[in-house]
Amino acid sequence: MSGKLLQRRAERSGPKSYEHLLEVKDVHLAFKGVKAIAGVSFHVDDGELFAIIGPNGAGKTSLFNVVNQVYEPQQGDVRWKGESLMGLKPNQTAERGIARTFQNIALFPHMTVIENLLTGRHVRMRTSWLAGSVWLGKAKREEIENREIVEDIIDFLEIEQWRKYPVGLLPYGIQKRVELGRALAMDPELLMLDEPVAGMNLEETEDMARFILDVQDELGIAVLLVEHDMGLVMDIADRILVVDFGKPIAEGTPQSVQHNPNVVKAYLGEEVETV
Amino acid sequence: MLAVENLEVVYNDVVLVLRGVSLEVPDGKIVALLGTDGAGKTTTLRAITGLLDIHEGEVTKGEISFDGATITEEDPSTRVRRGISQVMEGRRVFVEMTVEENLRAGAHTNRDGERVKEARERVMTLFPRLADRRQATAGYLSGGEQQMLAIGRALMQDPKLLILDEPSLGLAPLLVQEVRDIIVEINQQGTSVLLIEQNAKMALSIADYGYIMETGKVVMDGDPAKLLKDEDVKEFYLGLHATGEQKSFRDVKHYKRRKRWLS
Amino acid sequence: MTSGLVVLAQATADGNAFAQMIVDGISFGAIYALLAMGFVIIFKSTSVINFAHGALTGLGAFLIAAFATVLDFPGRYLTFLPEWAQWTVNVLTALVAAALFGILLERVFLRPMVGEALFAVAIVTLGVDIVVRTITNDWIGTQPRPLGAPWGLAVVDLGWVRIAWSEVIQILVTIILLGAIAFFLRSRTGVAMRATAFDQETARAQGVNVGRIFSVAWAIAAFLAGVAGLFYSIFPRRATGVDQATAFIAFRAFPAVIIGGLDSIPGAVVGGFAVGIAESAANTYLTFDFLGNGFPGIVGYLLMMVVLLIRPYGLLGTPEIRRV
Amino acid sequence: GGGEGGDTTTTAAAEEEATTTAAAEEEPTTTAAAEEEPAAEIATDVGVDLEAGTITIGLLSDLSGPFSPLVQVINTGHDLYWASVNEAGGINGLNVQLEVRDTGYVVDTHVQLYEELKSQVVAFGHSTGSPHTVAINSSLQADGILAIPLTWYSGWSDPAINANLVPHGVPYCIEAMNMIEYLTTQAPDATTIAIASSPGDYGQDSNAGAVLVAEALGLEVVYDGTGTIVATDPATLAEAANGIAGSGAELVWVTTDPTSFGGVYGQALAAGFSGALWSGAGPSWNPALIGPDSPIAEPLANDFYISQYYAPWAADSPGNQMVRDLVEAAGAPPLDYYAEGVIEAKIMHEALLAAYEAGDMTQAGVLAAAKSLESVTFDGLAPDETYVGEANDRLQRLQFISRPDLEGLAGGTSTGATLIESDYTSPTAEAYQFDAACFALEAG
Amino acid sequence: MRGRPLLYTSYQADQALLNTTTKKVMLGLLLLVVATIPFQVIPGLDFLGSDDWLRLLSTTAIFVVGALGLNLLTGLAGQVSLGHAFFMGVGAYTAVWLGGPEDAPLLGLGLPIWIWLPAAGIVAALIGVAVGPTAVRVRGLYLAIVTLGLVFIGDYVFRNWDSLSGGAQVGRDFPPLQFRLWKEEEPLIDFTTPGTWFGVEVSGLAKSFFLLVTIAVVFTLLAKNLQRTRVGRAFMSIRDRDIAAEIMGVDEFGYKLLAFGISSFFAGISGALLASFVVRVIPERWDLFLSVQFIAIILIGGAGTVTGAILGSAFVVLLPRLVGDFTQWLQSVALGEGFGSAIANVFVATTPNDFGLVNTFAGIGPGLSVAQLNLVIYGLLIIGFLIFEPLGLYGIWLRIRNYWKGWPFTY
Ligand SMILES: Nc1ncnc2c1ncn2[C@@H]1O[C@H](COP(=O)(O)OP(=O)(O)OP(=O)(O)O)[C@@H](O)[C@H]1O
Ligand SMILES: Nc1ncnc2c1ncn2[C@@H]1O[C@H](COP(=O)(O)OP(=O)(O)OP(=O)(O)O)[C@@H](O)[C@H]1O
Ligand SMILES: [Mg+2]
Ligand SMILES: [Mg+2]
Repeated sequence: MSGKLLQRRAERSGPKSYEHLLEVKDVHLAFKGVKAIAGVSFHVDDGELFAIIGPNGAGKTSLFNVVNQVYEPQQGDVRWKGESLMGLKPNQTAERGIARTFQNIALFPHMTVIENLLTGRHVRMRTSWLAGSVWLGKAKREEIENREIVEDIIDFLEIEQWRKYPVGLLPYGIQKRVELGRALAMDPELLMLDEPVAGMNLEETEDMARFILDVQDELGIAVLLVEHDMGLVMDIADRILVVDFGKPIAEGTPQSVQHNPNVVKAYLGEEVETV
Repeated sequence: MLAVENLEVVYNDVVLVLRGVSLEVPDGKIVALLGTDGAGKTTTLRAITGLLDIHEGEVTKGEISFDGATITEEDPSTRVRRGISQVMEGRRVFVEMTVEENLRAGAHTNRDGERVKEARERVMTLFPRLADRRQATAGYLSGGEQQMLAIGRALMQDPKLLILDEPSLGLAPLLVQEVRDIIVEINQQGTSVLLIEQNAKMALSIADYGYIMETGKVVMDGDPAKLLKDEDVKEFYLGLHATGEQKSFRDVKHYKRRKRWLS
Repeated sequence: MTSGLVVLAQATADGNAFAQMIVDGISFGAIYALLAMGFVIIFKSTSVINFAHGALTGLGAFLIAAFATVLDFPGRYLTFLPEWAQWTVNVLTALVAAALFGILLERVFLRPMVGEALFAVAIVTLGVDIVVRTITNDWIGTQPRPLGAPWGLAVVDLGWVRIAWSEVIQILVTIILLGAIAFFLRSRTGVAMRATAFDQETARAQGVNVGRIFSVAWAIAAFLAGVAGLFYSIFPRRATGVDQATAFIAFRAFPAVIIGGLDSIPGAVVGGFAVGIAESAANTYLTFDFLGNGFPGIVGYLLMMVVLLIRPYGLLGTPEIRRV
Repeated sequence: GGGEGGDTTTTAAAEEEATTTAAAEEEPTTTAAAEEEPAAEIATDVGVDLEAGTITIGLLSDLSGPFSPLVQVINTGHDLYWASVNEAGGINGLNVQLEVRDTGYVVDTHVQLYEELKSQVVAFGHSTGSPHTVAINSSLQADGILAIPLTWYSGWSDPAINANLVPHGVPYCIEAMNMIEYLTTQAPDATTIAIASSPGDYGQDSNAGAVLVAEALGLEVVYDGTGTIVATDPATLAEAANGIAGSGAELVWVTTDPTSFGGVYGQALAAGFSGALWSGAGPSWNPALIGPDSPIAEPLANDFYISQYYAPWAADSPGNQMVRDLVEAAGAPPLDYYAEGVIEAKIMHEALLAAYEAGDMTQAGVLAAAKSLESVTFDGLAPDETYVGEANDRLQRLQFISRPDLEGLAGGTSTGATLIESDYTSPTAEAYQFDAACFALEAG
Repeated sequence: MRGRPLLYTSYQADQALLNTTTKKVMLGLLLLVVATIPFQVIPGLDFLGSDDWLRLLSTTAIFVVGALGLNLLTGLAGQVSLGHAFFMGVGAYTAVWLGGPEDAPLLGLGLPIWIWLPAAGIVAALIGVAVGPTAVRVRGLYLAIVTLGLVFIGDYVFRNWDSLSGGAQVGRDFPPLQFRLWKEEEPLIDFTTPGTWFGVEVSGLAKSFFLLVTIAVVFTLLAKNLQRTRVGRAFMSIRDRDIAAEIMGVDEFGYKLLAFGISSFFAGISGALLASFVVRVIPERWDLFLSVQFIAIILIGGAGTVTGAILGSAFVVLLPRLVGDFTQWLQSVALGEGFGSAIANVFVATTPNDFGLVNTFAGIGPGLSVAQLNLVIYGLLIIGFLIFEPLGLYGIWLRIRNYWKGWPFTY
């Protein structure tokens, strides 16, 4: 992985003035009577790979949406480096350094791969509409600088050949990868991945696992992962939170969670006997 | 019951995606169709159900027959009426309709009020979570709940042949097991099943027969026992070391990929 | 005592004006409601805004004029029926013809657009509007064509309020059609229609014959447009009948559609009556000079803006699903 | 020689002569015919081809816009008239051809099409609409081309505006004076009047006349809906009808299009308004209003007085006979508006003849010829007109007035109008002195 | 290097506007052709220099400005607006208020073009931003109809505000395309009257043509730059998936407002130019049909592309003329003699009772009149385009280009 993105890691590794990178405190969220989240708390530290698992409809995606401030919880607080995110708009959470991928791919289908990634750079760019429309020196310089960063990401994800294709035309697996790239382009400190390997075959899952581990190890970006592929989660997560019906039922290392009877009952089921 | 013979499909008049696929779903059996990403599994499904045209695709060769009748050129609604029902890839619930209305839409070809009622009861017992959320707008359901709805909707037709395209996508492990049990149960009630899956472990554990597709061709077929013994299947679909134990994803960073399918 | 009487007299006088205003508004509103229902039917089954609805209105009215007064078909062979019944049969025949025309338009111009971007389809309907309106205008010719409604100038005068018979019938017909369509939409076909609008491919996967759904939608819409055209073109609205400007009425129904919610049949009716009454009220009470000419004409649009500020999907419309 | 144009014109104002001559000299002439031909004497530039034997005239007509129902018929009048002229040998052997363009009643399109035709035609035999004609007026003057406008706007009397135009017929505001004063002779006790109209020079000019005559006769204007009626907007018809019905007026003057008129009348009737005398500017009337299936036929036949600038279809005059012959020969349906087309064509015909006579069939020559026509007769189809002299003298004030004719229309013997007064002028209209337009189109 | 036209050595080269030699050459040639049009020197294209074609091309240039604006809003940001005509009207009336004659009874301040033209854009943009918050709340087709409401409300205001618009169906004259420093009598440059430029005789129409084309080129550059930079991508991301865009850091509300503002600016300029070029305009000019024409331009040209906006404008402005020419020709063939006439006669009725699809009479009798046929063909072409080439003219252009790229190996 090359230059520009690594630089940022160095910048990030200075002394810290906060306790946790992200802290979710006793969040409650309900929609017209449906309790999606009922008192969840957890925290993610710098460079950590934290996973949230739980049955369908347990409120995992909703938690992501709360962190992004797409949903406004009725109760509770979300703190980013010690500062509350409550009341911000989603785009402001992005500016703070929270990036995300989506359960159902949410790329910009009519834009090319490069354009999608450059849109990820949006928060890190300054060009105003006036400067942009006349393509003045600074605007032009900024465009080209950011294009270089985007090319780095393209290299990293090995999607060179798709660069100029509208992403809507790409195969599912590649789209998932581009989505990861777009999130990386935001130069985040926390990367939230919502089921990054759903619908992927083993080979693609392996690729994706490698990318996630690289992101964590080499770029030092903290990862918040939601995934139903237990093989993957148990192998790569540092800590795991299990939720059911919006409530936390277990938290701890993969081993401890895996053998928790509540988790087995609500989520894992008795091991699938491999023939 | 269903026989696909030597099927060729072309998208946009240029992209040849299926190159002579043949497969068969015998009456009352579960058949698994496995394959890598982009192998053409969904395309095969579309050819069987007649939904290629929306994707600018076309069957250029081959024949599909169902219950002895050739259906290659038939309108999709006629095929549904014949008893072919499908769970489409990627959930595809009607997001602005309620769970209940989605199920009613699924029962479109089922004009027998009593049977519709029975079918609904069955779906509700299979997926209690849906029963709770009957009046909820489908678009607001969680990913997994939508997947349940998609399966439930397909069951509303009371089909003779049920085709499922990645039904386990996005489902929690426990639910994957449940869906597996449901498929077995439906099958025991007399419905033939064609199961398209990425989750080979799950699919092969219940199938009577399996096909493996790569880049538009069937590269291997046989009963599960035979497939499970194959080295390539073990490595690429089950993620097992040659020794038989599960690989760790932590290792992939240093893991070198082997050339596949020498055949 | 006397002053009390004067006040009372004034109140009744004003009360009469108010009642008349409401009656006029409902009568106008019924036309908007009929048009709005047509829009909604097409929108509900194809997600398309049909800009050709005006043309269908003009065409429907023309067909009625042709069947009911020029050809007198099939009434002329039904001499055993009283005259009003003959006329009614003629009109129904014309409406069926209009519905067939709707199906034809859908098959020829819209079917090929299945699966294309909705706005592209909307523009296709604009093209259809130009074509159909021009041809209809050619058929209508340079003179207005009367529709020969049997109620003539008959007016129900209750003393405190007056209403033409044709308006009474129009309101009844609107209510009956509302009921019929609301019932229809609950049916199997109704559910299939909505499914088709949201996702044609998936609807087909459920065995829905999408083409048939489109045909039915366009047939119903053309039928409703014809009914609206009928009541718009007879006494007292435009007593002389259908002419080349008749088609423009459809633009007056847009606010009604939006106020009610693009996908709601009851909404269309509520919106239609709301716009009708608002216009009528503006006609009666907002007669200030500074408002200039034609203010009642935009009251519907102003009302629409206000409603949208409060409810961006209209009073009864379904909000778009926004979720990631 | 191209400069002769002015010399042979019979009478023309001195300055006009000067300008035309100058204009004609500027125009390059392309006469290349052989010396021995008599036609060699004739100067031509655009739109007259002596070798091919054709004269081309442009019509800028609204054939798809709001006035198309009217203008389509007028255009057919042109068609039929010129076909018969050509049959009879044309203009001294030259065939007249029409280049028709549809303006759709859009000013830009009008201007655009003017540009397209100006290099093909010798003159414009028709130009629909006032703002539209104003928009091409400066170009007409710059290019030295004649146009016959289809508008009866009183402002055309202004010589500064009409230098290149031949306005004809009774201006809207004079018409209103004529008709309203006539109505008061039918209802001598009337003291109140309600007026309503479409916007634009048409409705505004007409209502300006109505207000003037009401003042002169001591009538009270109890409702003024000037500019209210917009054909495509049903709410405006209700607005006008409510206003009229609510005012309880004894006389009603409505200037709009026929269907809108039917709507206003019908809604007023439904509101219980009856007993008043109604009339409206010429284009408000259409026989379909009293057609066999029109529910308002009976009451309207009682209440309405028809105003026309020309004699109705069935009138007994050689001019009307000619129109009837032309239309019947072509198998077209009987309608009144052909007359307007024939009248416009006839003016052009006279102008072309005069230009030929003068040996100058350039665009400027035809303009000069038209502007020097002292007397054009329409054989009873319309009153004779002159296009020279002071505005107040040459302005047309003679009106045709008819009553609805239910039997005639049903029996096919008339277009629903029985002429009761021809060449009528009311005292107020007679006395009215033009200083400017009744209604100013724009002073800016 | 030379043999590989698609190889770029720097991102700068890749991102340049004219990133291939072909593009550069083509554009140079095109500009050259445009510059010589009024002088009628290129054989075969000389007809373009006639007054009526110059008018058509100038009108096209004006439409291009407006279409680029709508393309930003609808094509890029995905907000379908039927209110473009309204903003054009606002621009036009701003222009006439500022630039109209001072001493006339109608409103006018007599200011020069360098004030009224930018002001036309700015005022339209301000109004665009002012109605934006309502518009931004609603989505999809609801928005289309809200903006349609703007057209009707605008129409009402324009019609009734006599002192500004001149009144319904009456209208007023607009300030001409003349450049003054301030209010002096003699304009410094008059784009409406003939004169000599650099020793060459230039007609008034040619001058306005040059002015309008230059303005169109400038706005094309602005639009193109906007589209390929940060703001353009933000617009597209909102169009493609609004919530995701927000989570990526794009302020949806702000950028939608911005899109409305910029688009209205373009519309205002276009409206002012159109009114000024036509000279006299009635308030009914800014009607729904105009808005619809612009939507048609965007879709027929190819939504979201600058090239599409230009091609679409040309199509919509020139089509009526071409169709008109076609029907004229058909008519003349039918009236003539010989084999062609026999065929044409099937379609054309020459007397009121003759059979024919078209009727050379103005609409009396069976068959369509020529004007009506024009309209029908116009409508059918719009439909046909969208059915057979959903990507619009831009799609056709792409196809042609790709064909030549592969030439001579086309398959
Ligand atoms: N906008 C919304 N409106 C109404 N209900 C909602 C909304 N968003 C989520 N819900 C409900 O909240 C619950 C939690 O949903 P969520 O998407 O967070 O589940 P999840 O844990 O991500 O499940 P899965 O693993 O299936 O994706 C579900 O029952 C869902 O239907
Ligand atoms: N509409 C289309 N137009 C062109 N090519 C298509 C289209 N749909 C699919 N393809 C191509 O056809 C091939 C097979 O696709 P298909 O969706 O059938 O694969 P699949 O086996 O179902 O893959 P997955 O596991 O990702 O679902 C892919 O290469 C894909 O890119
Ligand atoms: Mg989820
Ligand atoms: Mg698939």
